[in-house]
Amino acid sequence: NGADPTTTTSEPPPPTTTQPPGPTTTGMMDELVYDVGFDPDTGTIKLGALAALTGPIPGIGASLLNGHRVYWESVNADGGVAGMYPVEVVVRDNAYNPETNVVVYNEIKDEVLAFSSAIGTPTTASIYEDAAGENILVAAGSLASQWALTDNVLLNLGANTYFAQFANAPYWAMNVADPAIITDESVVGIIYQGDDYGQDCKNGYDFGQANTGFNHQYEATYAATDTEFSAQIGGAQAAGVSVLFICALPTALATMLGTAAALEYSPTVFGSSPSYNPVLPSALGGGDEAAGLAVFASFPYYGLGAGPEFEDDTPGMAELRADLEAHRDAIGVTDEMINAFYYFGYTQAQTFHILLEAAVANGDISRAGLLAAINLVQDVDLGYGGAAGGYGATPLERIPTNEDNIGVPVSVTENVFGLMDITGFFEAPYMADWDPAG
Amino acid sequence: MAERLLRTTYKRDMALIPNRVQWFWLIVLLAWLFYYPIFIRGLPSPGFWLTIAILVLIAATGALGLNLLSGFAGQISLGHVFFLGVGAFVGGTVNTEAFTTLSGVDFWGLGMPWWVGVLAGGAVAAALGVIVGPAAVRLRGLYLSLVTLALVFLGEWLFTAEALAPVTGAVRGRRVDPVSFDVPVLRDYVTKDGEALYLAALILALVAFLAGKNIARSRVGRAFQATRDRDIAAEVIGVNVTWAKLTAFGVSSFMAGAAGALLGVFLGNPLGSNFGGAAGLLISVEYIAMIVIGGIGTVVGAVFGALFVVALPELIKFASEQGWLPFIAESGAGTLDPAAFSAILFGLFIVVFLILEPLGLFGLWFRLRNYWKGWPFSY
Amino acid sequence: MTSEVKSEVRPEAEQAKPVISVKNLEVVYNDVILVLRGISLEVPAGSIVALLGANGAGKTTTLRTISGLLDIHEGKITKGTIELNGERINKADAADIVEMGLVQVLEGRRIFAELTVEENLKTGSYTVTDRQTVTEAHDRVMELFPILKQRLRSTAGYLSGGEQQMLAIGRALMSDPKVLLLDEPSLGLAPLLVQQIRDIIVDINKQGTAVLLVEQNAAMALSIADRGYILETGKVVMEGDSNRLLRDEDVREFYLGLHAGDDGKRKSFRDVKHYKRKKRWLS
Amino acid sequence: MNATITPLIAQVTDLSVGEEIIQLTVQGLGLGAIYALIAIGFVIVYKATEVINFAHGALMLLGTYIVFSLMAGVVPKGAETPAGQQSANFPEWLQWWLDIPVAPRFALSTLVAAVIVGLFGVLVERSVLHKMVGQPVFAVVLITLGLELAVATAVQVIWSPQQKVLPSPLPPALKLQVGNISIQWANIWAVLAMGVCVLAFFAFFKYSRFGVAMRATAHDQEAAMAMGIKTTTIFAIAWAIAGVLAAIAGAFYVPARLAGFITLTPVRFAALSAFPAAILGGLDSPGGAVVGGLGIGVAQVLSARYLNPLFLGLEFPNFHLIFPYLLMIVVLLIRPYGLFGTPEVRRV
Amino acid sequence: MAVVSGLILEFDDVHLSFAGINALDGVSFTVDEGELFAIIGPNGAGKTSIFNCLNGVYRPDRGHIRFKGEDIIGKKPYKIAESGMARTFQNIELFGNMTVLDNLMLGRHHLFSSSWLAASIWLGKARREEIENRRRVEEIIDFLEIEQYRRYPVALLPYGIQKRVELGRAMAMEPSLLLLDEPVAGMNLEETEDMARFILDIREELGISMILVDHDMGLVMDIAERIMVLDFGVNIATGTPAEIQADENVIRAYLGEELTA
Ligand SMILES: Nc1ncnc2c1ncn2[C@@H]1O[C@H](COP(=O)(O)OP(=O)(O)OP(=O)(O)O)[C@@H](O)[C@H]1O
Ligand SMILES: Nc1ncnc2c1ncn2[C@@H]1O[C@H](COP(=O)(O)OP(=O)(O)OP(=O)(O)O)[C@@H](O)[C@H]1O
Ligand SMILES: [Mg+2]
Ligand SMILES: [Mg+2]
Repeated sequence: NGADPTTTTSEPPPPTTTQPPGPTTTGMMDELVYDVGFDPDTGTIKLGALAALTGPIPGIGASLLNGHRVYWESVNADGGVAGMYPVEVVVRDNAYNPETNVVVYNEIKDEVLAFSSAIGTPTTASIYEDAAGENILVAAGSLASQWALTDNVLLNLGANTYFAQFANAPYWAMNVADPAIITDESVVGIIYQGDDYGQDCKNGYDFGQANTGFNHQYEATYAATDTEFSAQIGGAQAAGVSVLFICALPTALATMLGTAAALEYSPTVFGSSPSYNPVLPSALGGGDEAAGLAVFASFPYYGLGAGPEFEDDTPGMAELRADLEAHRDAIGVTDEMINAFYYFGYTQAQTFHILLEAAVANGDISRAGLLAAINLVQDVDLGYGGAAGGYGATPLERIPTNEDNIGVPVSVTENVFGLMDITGFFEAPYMADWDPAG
Repeated sequence: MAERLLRTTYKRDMALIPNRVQWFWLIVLLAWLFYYPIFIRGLPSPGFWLTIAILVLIAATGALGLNLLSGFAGQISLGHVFFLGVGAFVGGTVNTEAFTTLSGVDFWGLGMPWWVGVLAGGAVAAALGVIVGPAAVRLRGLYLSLVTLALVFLGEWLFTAEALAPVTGAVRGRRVDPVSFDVPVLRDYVTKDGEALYLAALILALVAFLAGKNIARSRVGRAFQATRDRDIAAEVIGVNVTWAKLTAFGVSSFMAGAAGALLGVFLGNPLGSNFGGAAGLLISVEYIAMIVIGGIGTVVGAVFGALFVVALPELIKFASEQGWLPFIAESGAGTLDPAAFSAILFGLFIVVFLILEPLGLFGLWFRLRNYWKGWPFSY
Repeated sequence: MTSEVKSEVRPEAEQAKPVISVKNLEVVYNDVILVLRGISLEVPAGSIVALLGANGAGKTTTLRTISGLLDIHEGKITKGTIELNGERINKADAADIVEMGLVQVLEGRRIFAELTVEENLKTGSYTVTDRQTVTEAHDRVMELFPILKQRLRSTAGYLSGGEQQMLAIGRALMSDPKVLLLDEPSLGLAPLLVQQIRDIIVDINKQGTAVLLVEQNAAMALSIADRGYILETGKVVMEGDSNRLLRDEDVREFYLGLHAGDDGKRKSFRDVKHYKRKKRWLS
Repeated sequence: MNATITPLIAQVTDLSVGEEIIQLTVQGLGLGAIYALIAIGFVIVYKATEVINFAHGALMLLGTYIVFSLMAGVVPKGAETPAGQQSANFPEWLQWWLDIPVAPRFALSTLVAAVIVGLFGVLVERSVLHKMVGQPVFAVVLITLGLELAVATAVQVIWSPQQKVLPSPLPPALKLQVGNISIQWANIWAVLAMGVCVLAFFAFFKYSRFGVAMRATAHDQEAAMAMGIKTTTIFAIAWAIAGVLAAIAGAFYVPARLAGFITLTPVRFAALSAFPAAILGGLDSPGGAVVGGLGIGVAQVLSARYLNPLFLGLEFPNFHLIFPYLLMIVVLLIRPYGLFGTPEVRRV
Repeated sequence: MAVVSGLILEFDDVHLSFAGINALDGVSFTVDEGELFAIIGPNGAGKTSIFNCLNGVYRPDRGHIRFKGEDIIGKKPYKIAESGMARTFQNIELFGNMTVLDNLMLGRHHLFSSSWLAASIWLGKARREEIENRRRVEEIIDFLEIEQYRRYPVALLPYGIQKRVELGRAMAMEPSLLLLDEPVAGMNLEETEDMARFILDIREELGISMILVDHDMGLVMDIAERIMVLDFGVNIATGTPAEIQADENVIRAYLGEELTA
């Protein structure tokens, strides 16, 4: 979009597949087409990462970035993409602020091939149109389903959108769980954060409701800065809600559940990711994790979009653990950085890596070539035990996965990601009907 | 040279640029400002230098407005960001064609030229600025400031409300089209959207600066200052203080709204939460920082301040990311990485600077200028 | 109306050791504006000393320097010494100087407008820990300014100009000072009250308090002072026994408005033509 | 991977409307107590300097993390800082501290943090604000803002930005049942802490000579100095008290408002949310801060419960966010200096 | 406008009180066209309060104030200023950061008619007005002999000059009634003489009516035509300077024995 200085006005990008505009490719691979972000002498591919290292979410930002870096470090340890093109990640802090994001994006966009990580929905929204104008691929550090509709913003194949989390869960609760959690007698409600994140959850919830017909009775919003939820929780209680969907951030979730427990109100709770956090039980228990887990169990609590467990013996997790051990010291990963956001950053890089490999195999790592490679990547299995994800040719096919998985809280000593997956990846039959464009 | 010392008519004496030397420097400065986008094409990271410059110009426009309100009329407002937001959404609606998103959300739009959007953003913001009227008339000092703080939250609430989605896009924000100049002469000058936005922001900032200067030196500016310093005495000598306050809010909101319209373009997808809540409050506070650091109650001060507050943190960050500043951990290490280091440094910079120069950059500039004026006989 | 009060001055005061002794004082504001150019003056124990001079001569600056309030005005002592009871106080903190018994009544009232009259008086006794002293001082102030007694609970800022001046003086008296610096105490006071203030100063002085008095009302000041100094643009241009000053022709003309040729009578303002005159001591 | 937990049907208690209002009011008072604690911190600095202290949130943050360190037994080491109690890294010779039972340890930790942050306040005053005596108020306000940025980021660097858990004797589910009304102990203690602070505050002003001196200093520093008031001492005292209050507010904020879960941002910006409380009561009135804080807390909760659904129906969600501000504006239009603030003297 | 012949101001049975204090307790007086009327009285008698009532800063509880035949109670201060009443203040109320020129131009604020929009463009009428008013301001500056201070921020000027600038600002308002609240307080003899000269010249040359409040009995007795004495908000005497000087009540309440001796 126009904010950004080097957007060529409306003309289509120059073709790059036939003749590279830069110095002719020499050295490594004669037929490789490239334009920006590739150094033919060293074979290095430069990628950008827009991280949130100050501002409101520096903790999340650091975890995500470190997962990302560890992955590329391990790729480089094997020689790089296709075993021969090492990757260099240029990191900039956007402070989770759209304005700053535009600045740092512009600072490095002329030197990188693409952005393999760009944290946040509002921040990514501020750059994706400019990026589209320049054929720059952006991997969004965001689970908003809206990105399914864009050509050049990539969702993470290793995670589920908020929409999918809330759209699938009712089906599981009614038809798969035994005994059923949502029945005809159940009164269902939702409390969600009043922003784009909450809205995505709410849309998923509505879609699930329309397809399963559960008895929706209650809806309340809260603001990200709220610290008191007795009104929302009390409202649900007064409405007789027995199954409550919550789309929140960890602090708010903990406070809501604490309030509910104090009010002796214990609906079954479904929480979106990242509502849950592995240290929440400890917090709710005043430092005593067991007590906190008991509180969670008393509802009970189901965490959506749970993802795999850290100790899963899937090939994906085995690799994640191995890479972590091999490279954590070089990158500086501390124990407390290892969490779901670390996993997100790691899988985001992994998703991106698959694309790069496809582009190299296709002989074109120009920006346009990379974009085109999206269509080459279908039915990819990242190896975490879920169904294959992938991208399609049209925006509507670019929903990497419509699946969900659900977990329940366990001790962080059992699983540093905190949720024990109880469903595996699953997809409600009606998800195939979902059309994000209408 | 005699001309430089003696002014023979009041007209000449009251002119904005009273002598040729000043004209000369002004023209040099203007030429440089217009040449800037071409100049930076040759630098590494031209995009960075251009975006920073755009942000500074937009901020300077907003700060000029706030300076008239807070610096001249003494009404310290924390609600400035609200008017930026109004400008962003109104301006965006006016200068973008109506469209429907892929997910089927309809947006209003008029598809007018950018400057119409800027004027419309300013006008609507000015109209809303006057709603602060009753509070401004009754309240004083920090009490008024903290009431204007309500605008920050009111703004977030309104901008993100689903009911206003055709304009604001509610929680997801709205798309705003780039600025364009349909002038063949400028084809080689404006080669990118960013350069077009730079030109627009420069024109707006120059107009705002001129208007700010004129207001400051006219009866309106005098009335503002009288209202600020001694409102009862001002009223007794014939200044309608209520009028002065409302005018100040109107003018300042207008400038904020106009700046906001271009900020909307800059952001591409302005979002309600950018202009409200904690994030919005920080922006408001940044604007206050601009006018205080620049030198409160001086027109150029606002521009200096915008430069300092907007560009300095980015430059510090730029420097530390380029590895020019030593002893820093790598990005994301969760300790003293470039990002955290820049933030601490910028915070301390404000502290130290204001201790040394409580009157802000203008005070510094004033002293330097006097020094050079007297050179070589300074002191 | 000249010098009948003079005779009350105790002769030993002339010989007494100075409580305040300022030597060759030079003061600069903002590092550039030289305001005092080597002033020397003494306030002997138990005496009243008047400091006269045109506007901008540096009288207030002199008082500020003595009471340690120069810093806050970006002023600096560049030369000279100030001694209080023989102790050098060039660098002393204003609050410590007050503890040493020297209190200044600031120019322009400077009451705490938002506090009540009573609270203002309380600030005056901030340094006094002895309750007895406070009560006595309070009673004395109430006696001196009965109108303040009626206004104890009023917000000081709403007092009339003269009432505020009374409060400023009363506030300074609350700490029972040993040395009192008064900067234009009669400003804005009704004639009757100026007489009362004059009597109060004499009264306080009799109780042993040394007074350094800055006044535009030269007649009043010299009528009670033992000594006088005349300051012009940062320099002492004349000093001496107040009787001597009262006889000086220039002082009579420029400070008292009495002209040599007019039988010592004041000329009507209607008859004074608007012209610039030259002072003899400057030429 | 199979479901091991049998879902329950929620226990829906039947509170009458009246009881529900009482219940929500109780919760609102808990929220308001924290607002009040923070607002008093603003009031004290304002009273002495007429400056709004934007660094208050950073002081709170510092206090919170010190309490965390003491409670979790964690010596901060930047990115190496362990996240919670499980990984305490206190040295051997300090182990006895961790053996103290949680409740007294929490009280002691709060005390220690209060002292440290109080001293930090003095340090800040001495090293920075001291030099601003007599300078324009807004320059000083901005300095506090610069300090906020520096201190808060330094805390992030020292303790690392990752989330932490504050072990406390006040987990959110712990409550006192009075009839049908549940009262969370965290709220009870927040109210008590606030009450104690306010009483101490009043006593301090009543029985020491600093009360009047503080207001005098704020109004006219030179005149105050001429009265023998050591204005620097006054400022230092004000900042010390502000630091102490910030630490206490921080210690209670986390268990009472964040369910014991610490991340930087909510604590850092908590102070901002107390602005309406401070101003509603009158910027220079500690009593006003209490009334304002409690009033706003209750208003916010009740509006969230009863007005939000209305506005949500109109597609204007989260009405409770602006309700305190609307309340504040209405009060100020009627009483321009808040409920108990001192009107500025204006006359010619 | 029904102008009562010869009277510019009627102050009729005005009462004003503040929380238990009767600042004005039924004060009445009139001022003739072109007259120099003085009000004296002890501190706190209510002199400044009379000015504040005239200006519309205070609103009397009871009574009438007619200025040029028009009742002005309840009118906004700036409206009253527009109708031709100007004032100096007991505590200088100049705008310290602004230059002498700007302070004087401010006095002429109500004589402008261009809008803020015109001002921001500085074209046409706005500019013409600025220049024309500047001309008049320069005349006043010449008259008061403050040319050399023209561009100084007033806060930097000596006290005596500030008092003069304030007089200049009041003159700039083109008033028909000038209120002077202690114009020579805190001035030395020389400055007092100058100020007296200016006051007399203004009256002679421009014929402006004036009300003078001061505690400098020399000045008041020398230049006032009629004097009213106020004590505790009550008018205790009105008359010529000679009559007032001889009045027993006045001596007791205000003058003291010495001055008359
Ligand atoms: N803070 C300051 N900074 C710069 N110059 C100052 C400052 N204070 C006073 N001056 C200058 O110093 C000179 C002496 O001022 P001072 O106030 O001591 O005079 P004064 O004799 O008390 O006069 P007045 O009779 O008007 O009170 C004046 O020219 C004044 O302009
Ligand atoms: N706004 C106000 N609020 C309360 N009391 C006031 C107010 N204005 C004046 N007063 C009181 O009214 C009385 C008259 O005050 P005023 O200022 O008119 O006196 P004055 O005659 O001008 O005295 P001075 O010669 O000392 O200036 C005083 O007692 C004063 O305290
Ligand atoms: Mg003086
Ligand atoms: Mg008066």
